[in-house]
Amino acid sequence: MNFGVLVFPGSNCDIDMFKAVRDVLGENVEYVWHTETDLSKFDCILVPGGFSYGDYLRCGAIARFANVMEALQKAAAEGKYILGVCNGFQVLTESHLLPGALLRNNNLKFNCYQTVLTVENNETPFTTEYAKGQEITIPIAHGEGSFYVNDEQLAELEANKQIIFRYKNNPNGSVSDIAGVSNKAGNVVGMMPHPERAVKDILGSADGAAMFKSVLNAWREQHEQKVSR
Amino acid sequence: MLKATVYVTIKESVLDPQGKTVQGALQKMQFNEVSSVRIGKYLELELDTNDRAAAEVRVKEMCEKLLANTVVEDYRFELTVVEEG
Amino acid sequence: MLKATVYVTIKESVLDPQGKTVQGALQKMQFNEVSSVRIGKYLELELDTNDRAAAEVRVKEMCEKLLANTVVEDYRFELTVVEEG
Amino acid sequence: MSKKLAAKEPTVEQIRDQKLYKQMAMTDEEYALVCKFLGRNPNYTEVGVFSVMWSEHCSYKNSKPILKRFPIDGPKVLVGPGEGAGIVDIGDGQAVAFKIESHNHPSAVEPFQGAATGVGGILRDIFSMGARPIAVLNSLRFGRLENDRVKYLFEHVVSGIAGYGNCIGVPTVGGEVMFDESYEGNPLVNAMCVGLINHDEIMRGVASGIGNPVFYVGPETGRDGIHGATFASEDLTEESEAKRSAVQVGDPFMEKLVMEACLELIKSGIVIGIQDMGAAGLTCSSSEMASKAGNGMELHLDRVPQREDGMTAYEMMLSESQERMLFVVEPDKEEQAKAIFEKWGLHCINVGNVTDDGRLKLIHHGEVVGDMPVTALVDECPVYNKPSAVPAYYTANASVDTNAYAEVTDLNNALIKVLSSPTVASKEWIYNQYDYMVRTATAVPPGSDAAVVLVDGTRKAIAMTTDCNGRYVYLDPEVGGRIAVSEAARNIVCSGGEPLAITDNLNFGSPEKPEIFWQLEKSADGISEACRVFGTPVTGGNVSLYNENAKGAIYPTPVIGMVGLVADIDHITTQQFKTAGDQIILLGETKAELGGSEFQYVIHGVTEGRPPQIDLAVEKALHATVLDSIRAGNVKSAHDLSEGGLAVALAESSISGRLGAKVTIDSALRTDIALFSESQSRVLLSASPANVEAILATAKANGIAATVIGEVTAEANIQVTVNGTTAIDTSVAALETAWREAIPCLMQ
Ligand SMILES: Nc1ncnc2c1ncn2[C@@H]1O[C@H](COP(=O)(O)OP(=O)(O)O)[C@@H](O)[C@H]1O
Ligand SMILES: [Mg+2]
Repeated sequence: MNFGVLVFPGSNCDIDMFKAVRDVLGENVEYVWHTETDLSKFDCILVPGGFSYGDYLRCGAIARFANVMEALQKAAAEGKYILGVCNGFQVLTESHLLPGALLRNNNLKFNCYQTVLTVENNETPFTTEYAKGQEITIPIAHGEGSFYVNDEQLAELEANKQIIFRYKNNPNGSVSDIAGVSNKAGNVVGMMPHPERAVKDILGSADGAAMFKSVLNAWREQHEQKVSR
Repeated sequence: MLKATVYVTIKESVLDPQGKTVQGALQKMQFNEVSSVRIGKYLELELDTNDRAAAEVRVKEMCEKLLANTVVEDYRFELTVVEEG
Repeated sequence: MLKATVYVTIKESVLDPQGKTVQGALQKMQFNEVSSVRIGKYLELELDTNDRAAAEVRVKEMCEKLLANTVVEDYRFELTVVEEG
Repeated sequence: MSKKLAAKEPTVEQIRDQKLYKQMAMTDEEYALVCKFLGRNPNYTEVGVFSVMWSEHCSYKNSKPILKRFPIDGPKVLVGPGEGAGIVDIGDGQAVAFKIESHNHPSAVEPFQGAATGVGGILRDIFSMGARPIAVLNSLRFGRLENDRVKYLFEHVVSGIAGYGNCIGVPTVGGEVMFDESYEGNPLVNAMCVGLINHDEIMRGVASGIGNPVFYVGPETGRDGIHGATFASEDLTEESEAKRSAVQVGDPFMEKLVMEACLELIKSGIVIGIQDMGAAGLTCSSSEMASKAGNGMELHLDRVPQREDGMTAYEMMLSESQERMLFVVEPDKEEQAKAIFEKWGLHCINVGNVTDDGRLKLIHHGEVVGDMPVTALVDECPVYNKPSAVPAYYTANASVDTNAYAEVTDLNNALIKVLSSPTVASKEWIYNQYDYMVRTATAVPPGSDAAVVLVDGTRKAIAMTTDCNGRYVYLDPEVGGRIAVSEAARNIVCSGGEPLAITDNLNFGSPEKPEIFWQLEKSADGISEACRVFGTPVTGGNVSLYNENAKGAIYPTPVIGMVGLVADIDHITTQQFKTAGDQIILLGETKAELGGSEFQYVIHGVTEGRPPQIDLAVEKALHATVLDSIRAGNVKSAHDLSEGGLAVALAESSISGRLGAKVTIDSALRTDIALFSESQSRVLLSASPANVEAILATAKANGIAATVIGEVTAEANIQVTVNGTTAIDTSVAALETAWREAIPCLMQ
């Protein structure tokens, strides 16, 4: 399976994503510079955290216009697996690949610590290795992670099972404790907590590894189907 | 040359923790007359053009595309003429 | 009731990395007419008073003490009357 | 000189006749010396250049005699003092580069930007050596946190450090902070950076190769921080509030681009020399690079990217605009260098070239506006041997008997009070604002003793810490200096690391005062002795003098930044109690030593007497005991005893381990002293019963006192019995609340 990690000027969790794929799956993983226009070789595209373009103006607002984003839109439409974490999540909402917006934390501070999440939907390509309702420990590290949608949109997310993770103790004022969401189709997932930082006990938690295993399995199944046809 | 002054504010419906905090701080400093605070962005853009009509269109486009996130923010702008230095 | 509109801007001589970065982005998006961007803050304060003179003094004090960081920022404000309701 | 400049600036004669050089903190003698070196009177630009190069900050003219005392050699030292950072071998062709830097005065004026640019500066020191920054630490000192200005400074310094470190993606993994009125109005903000590098990639700031082009990369030069260097070397006064030009604004996004581009450039192998533009910007980097190569440099200032119109040569040379670098490559490598920077959206500009005449020549508007011998700028600054005198307070303190204080009997309450003192209380409010996990290598995050960062692709890890108790140093600079190094080393070994080397940041008052200079000398002696005994040489550091406020000098605060090598990740140890039933062992002897202790400050409201004494041989034996026991796999948790002594250490290990402790001690000391004394060379271990004998034997072999004082309990209470009577009996929850809430409460 081929993983691509997008790199914008100011991305800084790109190496973390890279190492997570390397150490957890040992599958092929490459960095993809923001000027790239072709993502066809990748089965899964990871949009990492960091401070793309310094997070100036709004987090993810400027990265959204990088050349690679057109290719990402295309990949999303083709049903490729796409995961955006932290700043990557912000990029995906800014580019409307995911619903909602991420606002300043309600305590107005950057918050960095382990949080407990509840798995709300274990049927996305990134969550099949979890049990529904399972509690997992994944760290957050953000200043603008307060997820916002209005009431109608929230109802819609609920109805379509697009809420993937919820915080057990809401750290930032997110609407309805939402920590991660998906698009309608479910192939695009975004979350503020960092699963790529929770892939080994020595890092404080290994609960994030299952997300990478999930997507590998999802790909294998899809692949075998293709082959068997 | 024209100057565009752009105001970006969080929508009324979205709560603004920063405004609340600043109000709280002002209250603590005995500025009790302050009954509400809203905080927004204030951008000054210098434009190398004198064509107002065109600028109107262009700046609106800049706001829609980049300067404001219309999911949660409102914006308005003014254009003023500036003398060349 | 009065409304104070406060504009906080970065001093001319002081670097505005955010403004520079946004200008670069606008250029990349073909808004080449944008020759400079400066980004500041914009605050709306509702004041439970009708005494303009007093308000002038108080708001100035708020700016100096909290709303602006006068080491690197300038500020100015306007007072306008708002109808109760 | 072009009219434009001449119109703006005082003439050579005005400078001479009106002694204008004094406004740039240059003395008559120094001015005379400059004239001698030039063979004529300097113009405005030249006086500016000399004044910053000859400021304490750049020339160490007052501290050189002190720094000479430090041991700087060791088998593992690859690069010692003098370069951007020290570099120490960690095996396998790898090394760590590390250095500490202060930004005290800028932070006092503009805490957010002052602290932010402090972090930016130390990061540049590390990556300009070719090292990849892997961690940042910060050492902070403020006045009492009840004070509103102190709250403002504290809040914004922390968010400034967070704002820069988080954005650039280097984890802030540790540090320390102390609150004491001594630092009111003159906070200390020291930032340390640690980087990883391969031996064959070590870079130096040399401008060699006559005729080679010199490149400038980074943002445009503005009028920021002009005279920042001299400013940092003056007392903090009301006027400095006015010297707002000294405020520089940091752009961590730009620095991230510059860092990645420079590391890529260096990896490409085409760089001859590279140095960051830190204090005294273009002036310092150009003259130092030339001087290290024994060459000269010619700079064409019209080519320097400028943010504002009509900038003078003086302004360009002295500007401290951030995130700028200067480097030298061979002429035919120019295109390759340009291409690398283009990729990162940056442009490098050829601003001059290396010359053979040993002079720094400045050309602006087609005219030579400055022409100075490089050696004069870099090496010939007069060195001052300041008079030193024993302060009266030191003599007076000899007669203070800290055992004469009325005995404190409500020790539950005393423990709560000490735990809620901001200096001892939980620092979560700070480090939860720092991204301490980015780069996914942080094995021991803030909240234990030394932080530990993994070395990717190996089983090695780097332990790092900053330590200094200014109260001890104030009460006895020599002992305090020894203790600072000892505590740092103790924190390293408690985390499973072997101390390698140190960097130091000497934060002191005005050296013009003999008592202050005495503090400098003595503490340097203490640091040197400890470094010799532990085999941890000084590989670099920073000096910040003139730290004074209305009430006088701050406590002498020589902050020690130490790195250690954890040979195998299995050795990584933390302070948390791990399992109920584990035995608690106290290593070291407890004496009646309350001088300079947190207990004395919080409960008795004074800082007086003599600080705890320390025997460096015993301290070293303690390190061996702890490290041997950890490596033998016998230790579950290790925590060094520092502020608050045994009582606080027990509380910290229990709180963080979510367990309790049942302890019984017999002591000849008064109970309150036994529990809160800050006697040195003590460590609290916990171990499974099966391993206790082995640990005691190791201690015996090293001649270290070791006592089993109790056991870790499942039910979260701390119960301490001294000489048969219950001294402390309280729930861990009560202690935890006091400890965790203290700083947040004050900061609301
Ligand atoms: N300013 C700071 N930034 C980051 N971490 C800090 C800071 N101050 C303290 N810490 C962390 O809090 C923990 C306790 O600090 P401290 O009491 O100074 O430890 P010690 O006494 O063992 O040196 C350590 O892990 C330290 O790194
Ligand atoms: Mg410690």
